Amino acid sequence: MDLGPSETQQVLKRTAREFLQTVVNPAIVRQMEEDRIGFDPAVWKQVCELGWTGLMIPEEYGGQGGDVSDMAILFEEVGRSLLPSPLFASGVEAALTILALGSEEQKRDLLPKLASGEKIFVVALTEPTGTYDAWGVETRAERSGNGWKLTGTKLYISYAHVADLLIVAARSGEGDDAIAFFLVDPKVNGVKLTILDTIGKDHQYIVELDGAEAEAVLGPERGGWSAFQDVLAKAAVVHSAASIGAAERCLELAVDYSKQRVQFGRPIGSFQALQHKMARVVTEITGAQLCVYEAAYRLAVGQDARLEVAIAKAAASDAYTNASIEGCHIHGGAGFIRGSEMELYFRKAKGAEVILGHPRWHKKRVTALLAEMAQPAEHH
Amino acid sequence: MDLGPSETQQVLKRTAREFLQTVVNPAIVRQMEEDRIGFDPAVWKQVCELGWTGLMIPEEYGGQGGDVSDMAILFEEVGRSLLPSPLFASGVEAALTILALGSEEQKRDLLPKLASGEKIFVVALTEPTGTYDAWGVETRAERSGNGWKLTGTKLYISYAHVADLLIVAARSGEGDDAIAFFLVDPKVNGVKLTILDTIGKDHQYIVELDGAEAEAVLGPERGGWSAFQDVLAKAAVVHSAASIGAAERCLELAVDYSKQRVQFGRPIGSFQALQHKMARVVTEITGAQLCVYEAAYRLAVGQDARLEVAIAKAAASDAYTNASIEGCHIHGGAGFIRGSEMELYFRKAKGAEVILGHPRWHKKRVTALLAEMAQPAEHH
Amino acid sequence: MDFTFPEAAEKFRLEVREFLKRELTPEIRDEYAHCTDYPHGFNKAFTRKLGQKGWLTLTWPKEYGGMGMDVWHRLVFDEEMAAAHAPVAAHQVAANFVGPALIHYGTEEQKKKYLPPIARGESTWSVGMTEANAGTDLASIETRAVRDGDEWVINGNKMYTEHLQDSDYYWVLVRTDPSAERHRGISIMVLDMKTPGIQMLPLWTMDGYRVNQVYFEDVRVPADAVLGELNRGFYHLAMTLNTMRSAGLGGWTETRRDLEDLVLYAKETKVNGRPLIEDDWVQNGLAEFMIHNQISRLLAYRVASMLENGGPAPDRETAVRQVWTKTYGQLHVKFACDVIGMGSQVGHYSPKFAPLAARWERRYMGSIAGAHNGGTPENALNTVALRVLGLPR
Amino acid sequence: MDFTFPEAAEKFRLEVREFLKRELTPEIRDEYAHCTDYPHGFNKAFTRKLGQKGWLTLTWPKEYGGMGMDVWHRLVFDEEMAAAHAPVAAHQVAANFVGPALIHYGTEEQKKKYLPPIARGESTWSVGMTEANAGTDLASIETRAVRDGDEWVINGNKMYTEHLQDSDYYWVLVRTDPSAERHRGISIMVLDMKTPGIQMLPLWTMDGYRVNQVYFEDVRVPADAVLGELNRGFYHLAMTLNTMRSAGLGGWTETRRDLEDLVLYAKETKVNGRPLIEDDWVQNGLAEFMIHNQISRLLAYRVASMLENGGPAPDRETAVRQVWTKTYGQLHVKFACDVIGMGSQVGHYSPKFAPLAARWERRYMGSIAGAHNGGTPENALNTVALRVLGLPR
Repeated sequence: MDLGPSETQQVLKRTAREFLQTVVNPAIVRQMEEDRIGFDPAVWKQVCELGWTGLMIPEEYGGQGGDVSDMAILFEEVGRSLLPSPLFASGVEAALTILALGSEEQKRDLLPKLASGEKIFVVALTEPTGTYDAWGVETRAERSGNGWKLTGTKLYISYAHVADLLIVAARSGEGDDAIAFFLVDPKVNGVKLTILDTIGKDHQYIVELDGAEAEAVLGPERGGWSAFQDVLAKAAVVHSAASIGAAERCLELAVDYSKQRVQFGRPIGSFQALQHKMARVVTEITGAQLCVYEAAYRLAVGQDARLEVAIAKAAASDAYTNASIEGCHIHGGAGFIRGSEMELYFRKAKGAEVILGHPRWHKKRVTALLAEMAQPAEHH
Repeated sequence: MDLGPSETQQVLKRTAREFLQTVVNPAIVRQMEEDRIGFDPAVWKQVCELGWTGLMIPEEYGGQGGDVSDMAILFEEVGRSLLPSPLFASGVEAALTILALGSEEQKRDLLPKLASGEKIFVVALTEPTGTYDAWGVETRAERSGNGWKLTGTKLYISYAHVADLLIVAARSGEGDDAIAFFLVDPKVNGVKLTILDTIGKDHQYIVELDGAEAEAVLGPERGGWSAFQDVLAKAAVVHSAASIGAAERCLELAVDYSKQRVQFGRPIGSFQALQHKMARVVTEITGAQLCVYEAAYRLAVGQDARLEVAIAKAAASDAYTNASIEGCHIHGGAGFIRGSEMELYFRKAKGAEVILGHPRWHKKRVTALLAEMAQPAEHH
Repeated sequence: MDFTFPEAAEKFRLEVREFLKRELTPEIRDEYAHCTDYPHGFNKAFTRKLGQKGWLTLTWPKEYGGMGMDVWHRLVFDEEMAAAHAPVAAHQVAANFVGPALIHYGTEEQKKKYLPPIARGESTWSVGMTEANAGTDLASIETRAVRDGDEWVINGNKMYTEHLQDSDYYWVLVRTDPSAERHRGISIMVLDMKTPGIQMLPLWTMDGYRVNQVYFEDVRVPADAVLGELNRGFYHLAMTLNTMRSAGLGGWTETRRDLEDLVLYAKETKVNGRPLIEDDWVQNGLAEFMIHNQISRLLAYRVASMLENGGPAPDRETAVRQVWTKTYGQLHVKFACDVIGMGSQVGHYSPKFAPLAARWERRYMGSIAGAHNGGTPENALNTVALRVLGLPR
Repeated sequence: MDFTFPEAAEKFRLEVREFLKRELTPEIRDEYAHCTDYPHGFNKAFTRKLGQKGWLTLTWPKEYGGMGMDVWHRLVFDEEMAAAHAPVAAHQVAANFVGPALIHYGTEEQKKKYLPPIARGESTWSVGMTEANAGTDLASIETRAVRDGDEWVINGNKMYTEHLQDSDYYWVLVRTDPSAERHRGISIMVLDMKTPGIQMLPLWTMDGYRVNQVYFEDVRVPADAVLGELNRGFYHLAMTLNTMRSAGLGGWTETRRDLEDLVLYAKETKVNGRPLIEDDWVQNGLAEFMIHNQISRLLAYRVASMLENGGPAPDRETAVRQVWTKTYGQLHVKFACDVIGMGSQVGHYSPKFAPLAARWERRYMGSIAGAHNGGTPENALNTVALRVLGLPR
């Protein structure tokens, strides 16, 4: 039991940090917020060449054969750097979805393109209700000849505008079982993309489907939803790892600033009230990070991780939110002016909090699982 | 608009403080916790002579003709002193109940005895479910000849052991309307009193009724429950005022201790973390006190005060709980050793929190009232 | 014990409400909601209308353009303005901070010159206190004014000044005696914004309003630019800060409106068929929001009642009110965002998908600045600890 | 990345569980739940049984009566003991604090004399650090030992010493060089409790356990009563405190049991016909309780893994674990009481009306002491701020 990254993972982490320091900084992040594409294609090419897109894809499909715990370690650094790119959308969400649902043929076809970065795939799941529960999938799929036509609105779809293929969750009837995942070329008739104005300016899109034709169903026509739960779990853990990395950066910024900034003749970091704020932040981050690692570990080795995943996402989101809020407070004026590094993290934290399940939603799951497990102890 | 005690009320408050300082102190409170009767009959006699039992009773029934805001001001001092006595049970709860429900004849009979202190009356409402909602009244009243027989368990009944008469809420059928208030002599067959072990050691009793015969119904046989709501409201506000007084004392103890106690060469009150704790406590108390005053004022002048009462009880209980917890923390070892003044307040605060509706319960009411009132604004 | 407004004030409330209904056009309101440069709307024409009514300076003495009315009228006016989301940036600083301070320590000449235009809503002021290296530690400001014949020559900088780009006058704190101990040797000066040498660099806050970084390069002002006593500025300032801290007494109504809208939202929004408001945590959070708002209201009334009785603003209530504003405000913004969930990240350029017109997205971004405006949350807690509780330094 | 115990440790877990099932009689468990003098049960016979198995000192070197096993065995043992509510007061201080410290700085003679009886579960120790005027500021202790020929003569006092009334030895911090600067000149001594001149005055904590006020009046001890180096006691102490702070690694299991029982209670208790657990705030609070407990568990494992790898207990994790324990513990006790509601005030003498056997009533009363045992919550936060984050003093 070591509870931390293996030696190989430590190398991955170190390499990632070094690379990211050369290609991204707060000014670039801010520039990309206003950019139409939202990321630097040259950097994206390097990211793909480093094998990050294919990190979790088995070697037989052109990937690196790593697991979700490797990806989590990598995303601590990605989250820390705020790298703008479709890596999470394509390399995590889409890759996991294709792996979990695709037929052998689909995997052979799609995964190598995704891994090499030749293509970008994007999953379109959430809708205006913003939930990750099955009832939130209201987009309808109707048979049309041999194929399907989709109608509905998908919301919060990151980097949909650069997707070569959308993987759209839609239902052909009542019940969770009637949800399937459809491959849709975003350029066909009946697909309309509009950028969503978000606090994180992170290129989420509104995807309006008006009888858009699907190329195919990814995997089975029924039962996809239950297999997809594993995708949500793994994606949530990877995103939680990104939150940990970002939260660590917030803490660093706060600590550094508080050591330099002098007020009333003393560095503000010597005031006990601020010291305790930062002490609480490091406490929360340290705890949440271990939760994320445990969830990643259990998912990687195939153990039941429902409880651990819910705990990880809730703890990591809360830790990041608090780290960003306290970080801004400690920066005072320098924390709420556009252009400050701190302000970036504050805004991005909100997106990280709500994606893949709000902490509130995961906490409900924690208790539901506890209630399921709770049995009177034998010696009571 | 002055938002504070009137000049007369200030006199009442000052007199009360002076009197209480002479008759009660922490050692006496502690002694009375272990005492079978639980209060000093000689002090009780003085309390009655001061007119406190009859403060809210109209002069025509032998009282002082004051209102609930007078009683609230008085109870700030009573709460602060932790005076052990049946004043709240008899002078507030029973007095209000008889005033609200009793027939003219019953008032003429009972109120003068209560006001003079000749008799002690106690309301027995709550049961093991601990709720103040109508569904919590499960004690059954059954007709028996011309009278009624009561069966059920009443819990948390303060000073039931010294009551000359119990006023017992019981139901003769389904629905809130079927709840009535019965006058029961605690010495009749079928009434069993057992002391309840409570954290505040404040002489609450278990009252087991096994076909106990009622002397009469207080007021109407039907509809008493709805009239009783005003009793609950006023009693909650008076008890909240007591919490404010006690919370102020917790704060004083903490401030005094922190000025004297030296650690690392400085009084601990100079450490910012403790300063901020105390600053938060005074903030909460100041806010809650105004809420209590406003609720008392509205009840006194007969305005709708449902929202204000719920806010007052929630805010006052929370303020007292926090003041007692932080006070103990600031006292360190001196805060958790039996015999310390701080420890007394910590334990009593728990009883004050749960009586007459837990803050959680009152907060539910606040939102229910808000939801009832909320209307789309005209210029939205 | 009394919790009601005097009858005259309640009557005045109807008059104000009637006026706002008529004059606060949808255009002005829209400007308020979406304007990107000002947090509270800036409309000179509207301000002038209020000035014509005498409502900007209800409690001022009549000789300086005031109405000589009681504090309750002022409070009623503030409540109605805030509840209606009426623009105030064009007059707020002048009428509520600078004016009262000038009445206190200005020369008769200065009062005659500056006060009546403020009362008429015709002059806009900004206040410059903090600097890059000063923060809330105002005794450490570095901007200097050096006497040169009949004039003062100012060099230095100021940070985070609101709407200076539209102001006529700039009230600034400058060091006039660098040899004195840090609290002494500071003076207050007024700068006509037409004076050469004042440079502005705009900055924007996270939630999109403009604050200015200001640089003074050999800015020459006449000798009578000094307000109050020379080198006693820091002590005059205490008075100004006190006025600031007991101002905004009507602001709770804006929050109440936010809360009421949130209650409606929670009633109307369903999660898997069930209204949000049936969730216990939503109920609990809304109640705590309401309780805190109620306390803000009562603390405001309490401060007003003390002021009306001729006393200074009471230390305890004034200080405690700062703590409420600065520490609990953030909690409720976070709570509202939690209630809204995924949609709380959506801004007002996507109106279809932005719940409650993206108000909480903007409030979330404004919550940091909100807590730091006029002092940090820690400053507020320190004040309570040291001044109200008398704890040792 | 690995989160599993070594196989041998898991096997050992079954052995411990089997043993506890057999030996932990209902009488002993009852004593644990209701005993009024000890927070964690005191049973010398039971402790001796554990000593016979060698389980008190699993990780000690064999030469001093230890088993020479890895940290995971120790952790497994602690987890099972805490989960079973087994009594530990008769050996805990000796085996977990005094022993490891002695191994570190004791003379060979002292080790030979004191360690084996501890390992056998035959000697009970108490620790005396704080004093009436010292609190957590241990460098300011006033108890003095003065050399007199071959002996030391001790005068002074100690506060809040647990189970001293049943101890064989008393480990105390005394000042041996009053002329030295406050951190220097302090030594550690061991007092045989049979030595004349030691007076005890019992105090009881709110939740009913006994702590002693101790007075020394010309207590004479031999020269070899000094443990470690003379006048270096404060530096040795740091080591002892570190051991203390990385001890109790299995304690999270007791809290997990509390939580599980609370979940059951919330499932089974109905409010107006509806199970408590359907309330959203109950769900949320239980989840946060679980999350914090999970983190306690993981931090314990992390500290253990660093210790196993031969390093000292890691600063960050150890310090952070203190913050968790001291600041969040109280929150969950309050939450549990809120869930229980009116019944949370009922004590165990009214068993019929005391939910969950009045556990939370007692925990509520113990929550203050719990947070202050071995340092205040503020101390824990200071340590993180200064030592982990390197913030300036």
